[in-house]
Amino acid sequence: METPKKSTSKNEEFQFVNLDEVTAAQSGVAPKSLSFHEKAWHQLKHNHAAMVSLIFLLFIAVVSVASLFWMPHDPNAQNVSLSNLKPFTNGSYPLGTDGLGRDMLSRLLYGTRISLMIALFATLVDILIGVPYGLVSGWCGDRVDNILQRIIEIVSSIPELVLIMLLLIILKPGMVSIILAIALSSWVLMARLVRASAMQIKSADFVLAAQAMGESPMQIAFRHILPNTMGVIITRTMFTIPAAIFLEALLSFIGIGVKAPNASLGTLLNTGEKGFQFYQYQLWEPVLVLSLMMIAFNLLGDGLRDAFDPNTRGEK
Amino acid sequence: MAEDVLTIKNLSVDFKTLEGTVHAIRNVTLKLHPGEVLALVGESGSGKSVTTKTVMQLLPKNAEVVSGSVEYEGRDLLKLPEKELQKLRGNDLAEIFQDPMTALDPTMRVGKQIMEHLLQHQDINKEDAKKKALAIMEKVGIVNAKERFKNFPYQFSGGMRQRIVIAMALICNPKILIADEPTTALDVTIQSQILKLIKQLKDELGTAVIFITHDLGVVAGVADRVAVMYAGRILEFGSVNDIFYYPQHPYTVGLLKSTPTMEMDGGDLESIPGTPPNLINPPAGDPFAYRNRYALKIDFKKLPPFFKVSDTHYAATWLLDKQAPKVHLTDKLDQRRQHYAKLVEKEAHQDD
Amino acid sequence: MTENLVEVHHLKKYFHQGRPDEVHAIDDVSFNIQRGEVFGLVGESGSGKTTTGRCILNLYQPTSGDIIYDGEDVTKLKEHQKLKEFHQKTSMIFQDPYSSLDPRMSVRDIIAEGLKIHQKTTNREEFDEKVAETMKLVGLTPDLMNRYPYEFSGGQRQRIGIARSLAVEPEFVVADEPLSALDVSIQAQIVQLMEHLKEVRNLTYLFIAHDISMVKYISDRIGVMYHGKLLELGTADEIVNHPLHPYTQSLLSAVPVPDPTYERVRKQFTYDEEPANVPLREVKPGHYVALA
Amino acid sequence: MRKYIIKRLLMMVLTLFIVATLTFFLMKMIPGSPLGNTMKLSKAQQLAVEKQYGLNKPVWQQYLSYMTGVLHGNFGMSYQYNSTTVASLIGHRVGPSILISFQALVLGVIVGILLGCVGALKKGTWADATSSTLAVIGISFPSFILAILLQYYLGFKLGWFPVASWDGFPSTILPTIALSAVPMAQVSRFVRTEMVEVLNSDYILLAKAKGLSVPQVVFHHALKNSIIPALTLIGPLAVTLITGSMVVENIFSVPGIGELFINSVLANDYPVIMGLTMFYCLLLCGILLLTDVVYGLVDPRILSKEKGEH
Amino acid sequence: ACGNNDKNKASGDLNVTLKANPVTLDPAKTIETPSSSMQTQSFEGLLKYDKNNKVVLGEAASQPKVTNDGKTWTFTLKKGLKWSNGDPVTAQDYVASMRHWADPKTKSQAADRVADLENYEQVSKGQAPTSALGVKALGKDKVQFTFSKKLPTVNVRNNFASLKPVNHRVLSKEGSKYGSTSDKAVYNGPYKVVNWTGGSDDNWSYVKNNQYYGKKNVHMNKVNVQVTKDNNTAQNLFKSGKVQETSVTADYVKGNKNNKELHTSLMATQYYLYFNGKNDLTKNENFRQAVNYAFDNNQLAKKVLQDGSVGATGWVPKGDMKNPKNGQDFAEEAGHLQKQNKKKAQDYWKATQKDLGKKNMTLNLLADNTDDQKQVAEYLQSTLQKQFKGLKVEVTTLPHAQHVSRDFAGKFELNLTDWNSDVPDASDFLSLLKTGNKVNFTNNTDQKLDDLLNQANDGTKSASERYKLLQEANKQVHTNADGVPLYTAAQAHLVSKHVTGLNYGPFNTVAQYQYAQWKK
Ligand SMILES: Nc1ncnc2c1ncn2[C@@H]1O[C@H](COP(=O)(O)OP(=O)(O)OP(=O)(O)O)[C@@H](O)[C@H]1O
Ligand SMILES: Nc1ncnc2c1ncn2[C@@H]1O[C@H](COP(=O)(O)OP(=O)(O)OP(=O)(O)O)[C@@H](O)[C@H]1O
Ligand SMILES: [Mg+2]
Ligand SMILES: [Mg+2]
Repeated sequence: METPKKSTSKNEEFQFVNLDEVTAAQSGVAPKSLSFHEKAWHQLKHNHAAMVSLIFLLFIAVVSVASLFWMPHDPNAQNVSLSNLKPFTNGSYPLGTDGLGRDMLSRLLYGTRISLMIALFATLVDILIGVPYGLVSGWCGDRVDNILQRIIEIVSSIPELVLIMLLLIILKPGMVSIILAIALSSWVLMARLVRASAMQIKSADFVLAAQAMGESPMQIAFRHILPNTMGVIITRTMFTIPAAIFLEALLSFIGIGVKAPNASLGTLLNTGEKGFQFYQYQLWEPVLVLSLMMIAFNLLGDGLRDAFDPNTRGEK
Repeated sequence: MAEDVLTIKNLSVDFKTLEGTVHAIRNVTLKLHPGEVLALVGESGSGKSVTTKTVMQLLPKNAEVVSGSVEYEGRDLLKLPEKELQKLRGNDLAEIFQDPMTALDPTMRVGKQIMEHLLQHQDINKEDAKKKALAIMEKVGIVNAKERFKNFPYQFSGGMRQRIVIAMALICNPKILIADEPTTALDVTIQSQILKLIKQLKDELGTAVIFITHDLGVVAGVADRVAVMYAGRILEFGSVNDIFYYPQHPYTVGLLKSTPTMEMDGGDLESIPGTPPNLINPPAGDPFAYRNRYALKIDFKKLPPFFKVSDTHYAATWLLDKQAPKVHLTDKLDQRRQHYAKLVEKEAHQDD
Repeated sequence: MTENLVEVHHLKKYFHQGRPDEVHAIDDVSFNIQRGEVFGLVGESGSGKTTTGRCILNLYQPTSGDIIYDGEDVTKLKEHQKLKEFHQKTSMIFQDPYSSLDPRMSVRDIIAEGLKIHQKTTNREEFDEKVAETMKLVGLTPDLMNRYPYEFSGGQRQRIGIARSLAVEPEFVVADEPLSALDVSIQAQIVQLMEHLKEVRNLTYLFIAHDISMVKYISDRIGVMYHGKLLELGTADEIVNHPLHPYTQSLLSAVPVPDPTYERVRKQFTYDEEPANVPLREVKPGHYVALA
Repeated sequence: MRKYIIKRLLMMVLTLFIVATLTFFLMKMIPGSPLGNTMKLSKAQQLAVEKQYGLNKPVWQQYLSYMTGVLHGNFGMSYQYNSTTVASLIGHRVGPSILISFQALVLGVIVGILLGCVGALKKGTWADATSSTLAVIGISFPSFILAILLQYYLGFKLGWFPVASWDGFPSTILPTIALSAVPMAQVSRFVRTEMVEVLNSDYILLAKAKGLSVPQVVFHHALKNSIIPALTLIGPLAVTLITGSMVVENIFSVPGIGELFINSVLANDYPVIMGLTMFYCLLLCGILLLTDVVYGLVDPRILSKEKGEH
Repeated sequence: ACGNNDKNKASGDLNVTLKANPVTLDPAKTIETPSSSMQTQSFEGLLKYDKNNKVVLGEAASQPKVTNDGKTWTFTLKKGLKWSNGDPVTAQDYVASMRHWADPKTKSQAADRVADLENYEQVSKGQAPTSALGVKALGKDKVQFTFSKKLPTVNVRNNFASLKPVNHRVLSKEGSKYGSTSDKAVYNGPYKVVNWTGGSDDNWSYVKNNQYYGKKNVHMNKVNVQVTKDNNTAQNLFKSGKVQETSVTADYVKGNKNNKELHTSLMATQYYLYFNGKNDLTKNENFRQAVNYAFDNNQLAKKVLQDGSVGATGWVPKGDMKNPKNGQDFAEEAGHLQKQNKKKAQDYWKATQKDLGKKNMTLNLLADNTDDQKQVAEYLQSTLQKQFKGLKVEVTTLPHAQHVSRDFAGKFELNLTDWNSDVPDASDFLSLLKTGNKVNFTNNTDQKLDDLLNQANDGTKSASERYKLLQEANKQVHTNADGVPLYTAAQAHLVSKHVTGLNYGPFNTVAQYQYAQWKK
């Protein structure tokens, strides 16, 4: 057992202290507190996969914006005598040309931009229609839920193709029809997912606590239920993006997607598929761009989800 | 005395958080004798649960054992491979978790959750497992056990859930039972049943128990020895009588004083002012110094060592140093002791 | 002084009504809580204490019965504004410190939530100040303000819950086992705080607990529940010193005592009968018991 | 519970009626004749045929006679495949579609769950990223591209599976894989998301404390608690698989309904579209009802929420 | 059956694919290729196509007797003809078939095939009994057809090659179900159809018909058909030796220029660009001329389509009609009427701009939404925009049915569309622009063209007179420039190098397996 060593100061050390004097200096330095966003960002920074994805997506975004101002060729300029050039065979067409002799690189750039815009829009629709719809349905429950769910059943039962055919006669090809088609169909799953999640969350005591504090149902929905469904929302968004891109491909295929001769990733995939056995690069190029983008979106999504989940923060 | 069943030596555990490293427990040394109940009491947030989770090797991912060892049957649990640990957990080492509300799988019938435990560790068929499970449910005081067997956790009140959790821990007759506030959610009658159950387990099977609680009444009833924790450290340990009748550390005294009793009248209750230190930057000296009315200067600078009070009783406070001024901390407690002594006598008379 | 703030008349709450797993959580319970008093509710776990508290605060729709708060029937409050006013005057401390805190909100937001709803203040500094103040009241250092519930121990969480319900300055608080996860020194602190607030703000409490020594210490009157029924009701002293119902007696005899020697000899009664189905009857002024 | 189901079934009839009505009128708004040879037929010939089909009557009369037919269980005759009833047309083709969709769903769900579990257990590591990537590759290009790649490489180049045919189990393998990509990806993502949360809960800790091994903890406890969002998806996914497998069916020569559907839409074959729509709607409502019931089985708390507590 | 080791298959069953599901075995109801492919194998008419797609005698024992006015045709049947169930083939079967065809209850959409028979009009409206139709059985083996007007001989002969009989007993027994499955019909052609259960069936076979009079010349005993809708799949099946005959699309042709197994053949299908006569811009004569001179059809066919199609030199496609005197091709004799001339195009464009007083204009181009049509449309769009500064072309692509409905409604400006002819007669193509023709979507009237065509088809002209008039009409079409002929479409098939005898003609575009043979 130890005994104090400095015998000189002994007596003084063993004197009572007036507590009021020391409490001011209590527990030394207060550790710094980080805000929610700082923490989330910190967490994200340590997720390598997510960071690589983020950088890649930023790169794609920058390139897309840059392509507004400069592209190697006019993506629609045809040069039928140089059609179906393989990649890396002609210096001025690094990624080759398509069946009408258009520059694949420029078309990819253009198509990526268009598809990203579509994806962005679809996400907006999901968030502006699907999320509130699901929230209301799951949170209000009972009769409201019943009615809203029946509406969803009806909406999702009417075949997408019939609706698209209708759009076809009402609308001209272009963004408007794509947007409408997406608005008509894409939010339904999001709504159901959010509803299910909301139903689960509302049984937690903190919802009751909020009620006890006199929060209105609306406030509870947006302050408590919504943030706790974030994981589901982020995850679903990762699917909305490719779904929208493919829906556009279908629309283009039927004739109301992007205006000919403009490209989107969807139309590039469509044409690529047709000649797949002979001009494989025409399929692989858009597939590669899309896959990389999707993978990046998903890894980033995972990272975000984890970063915004307070229960798991601090780990790693 | 026989060899200790569990020896925790110099255990320190940190949590990595974004704000810094939380030094949740520091240099904790504890021994668990066979067949004893060791009560762990102390400030909430003082690291009691962390200590037990370290023993079970169920720390969250951001935890890091900085130093120390946990020896069980000659093996260091901290170094055991996961497979071996799985064999020990639930069978040799059982834990009753602190929060009964969330400790049960909401989607599984409680009966099945209890049975699962048995089936995992014992070579037993389902029928027998069910019988055993029902028996233990009745034992922990669940009426209508047969019907309740099929219920889901959400259909139980907090107290009932807690009993289920306890049933699960007891069902395999563990060698060491860690009970983290097992009766917090229970009413006193059930609580006393549970305590009896634990005592019975200890007496019949020689199970050693680490019992965490805030209720000093419970401690008095169930414990053989007591360790007092504060801010990640053990401040004092000794037999129940040592702690209740001769507390040495001002914190222990404070705890005892703030325990209400039925005999008290309004205004009698004392409390310890202030808040415990932040464990990211724990103070260098006695962590309790800032709230200690009898704090010495040295308390702020130097960690007090354990001073021996008796063979069984040690306390880490500079007040026990020979040079320290003598203080008497326990006036009120003495009164209380005398009061109960009378009652004890009365009981004894009645028994005659 | 004898004005009733809360009157509970023949309250019943059945869960899963009409289904095979119907539960009679509360079965015909009546009592009053006077303004400015602390009404303790003790009883077996699962006896319906929490459910009673939640019914009073209009969090559960009772199966039948009336609950009159300050002259108004709570069960009939439908209008949002009225409800909001009601909830502003009342608040609840939840039994379960884990699931009653939104995991995605920082402690600051949790405590400030009520303030925001009732627009006690609008500016952020004031909020923070108020939050910090409340945190100190319950023994939490304000520098924990930006942390999230999962980063706290059970006792700390419970204190956050208490801080949340006190921050809104209610006039009636249902405290559902507010102390169960706290260590004694903090229990004492909190109880003193509650008493202090009662004095200063003329607060009324429904104090639910199973630790009778603490209930006795803080309460003016105590009700004893068992299997969804109120078995005995009286002043704290009466209940503790002259319990009439065998269940109450057994409850009292089971209270552990912080003295190892006495603990070893303490006698206990057990009670495991189904109580007779009789209404409360006044045996002494203010002391009611359900005994035939 | 039974009352609830009966109520839902009644609602289903109503939904079916509304969907049928809406679809009928929407389809009538699409221009173009259901006759396939309008270029070559003279006006008189065309009118004669239309009269025979009752297409010259006002739309509401067509609607009424169609609906009366449906009430009598008669879904009419196809225009494209004249002299074939809609019922037999669908009846013939629904089997293969259901078979491959079901297989795809089972495969997708199982693999998805496994990938999701790996992701959640190894959160933030490269194992997680790899499982994400694997799951996502499946949805990075439309199923038709996956299908032709599978066919080209596994069927044609390597000769492991039939290129395209419809006899026996081997011929269902490639379409099954192609179709399983979407459910696999979705299920794996949602399982991961949810499981990350579940793995942090106390009952998982307790399960570990019981001495359960990691797989036991995951499959007995964590999974059931993480599956709710995935369940929500599985219903609608199953339905879209059955009817939306058109392109994949085409590529692998599966005699299913997906392809029938698109042809009918393109050819304005109203009775077939109507028949398929109602079949689809029935399937969807049925599966949604089923998922709602399964919700209750998986998570008993949800069913108990229906009344009283709020 | 797995693996591709049967790549070198040179015996046994023949395996083939079909692009879509056939709909019926009832010829009267047949309007699409898959059904007619099935019927080509299993039925035979009075005349038929031989191996080289020439019209020759089928069930007719000898060439028909035609009356002087050309309206009445009398055929005598071969002796001993039998249906696959053993019933004799009689004149009554032909009569029954024609009546069934014209009967409004049949709801035939292929009624144009019998529309020239006497009294068809009344019969089809239900105003006269089917017995009033201009077809009669003169005894058991003689059948007489009476047309309402004189028709060019080639047209009639061609038509007879596709008019099939029905077994009148089976027809009356099955009623409207006749031909809905392979069991609900009997066959008089080289093959019987077996195991075809109707429109939803993807696999069936043709089995040699032992009652067929010419069974000795049928080499393949069995032909198995698999419906294969996807082009890539069809190619993979063929390349792995699973099938010996399949049709493929443009991409395959592009990618396999030197493949010996690839057979391309022109069809009697010509693609045009129509101008809408009701639109300010497209009714402008200068603009039409400008567009007429803008395209290099050869480049379009050889560089863009690359599928064996041939750039159109004039309104009437190559291989359609022959000069009755010397057998010369109509299109070749007409010369290169459709030629690119950028300079002229430029001048006309400037004139257009002046006419309309505008520099900038937009134009909508309507097309089918198939892959090749889209590609053509984009090529046209790009060409027009490149050549005509200030012109903006928008492309609208629609599914075929919707496209057609817009055609009829006149809702288009520029229209990319095609015409496919059943008869080797230039008049069929030239009449596209005749006033009052239902498919003259331009809505323009050209009196001179109408007169020339009326003269040619009034039934009094000799074959060579008529030929001359049609050549003149052809020139008139070009001076008027109401439409721009673009290309003659080709079809492509892959046929195993072990199989011979399969040829595809412009009017008979499906394979005739009765001529197929394994190469020895
Ligand atoms: N996952 C974690 N991350 C960061 N800090 C943690 C974590 N878990 C616990 N802590 C900290 O470790 C300290 C000890 O916690 P522990 O749960 O052991 O307290 P306790 O003594 O059991 O308290 P109580 O009686 O309230 O349960 C506390 O200060 C707590 O804030
Ligand atoms: N949401 C619910 N659904 C079904 N039964 C419930 C529900 N909530 C409570 N119960 C049941 O109602 C009865 C009373 O529960 P309550 O929570 O009010 O008890 P309590 O007195 O608060 O118990 P404790 O002291 O354990 O918290 C119990 O039997 C419980 O199982
Ligand atoms: Mg703890
Ligand atoms: Mg309770």
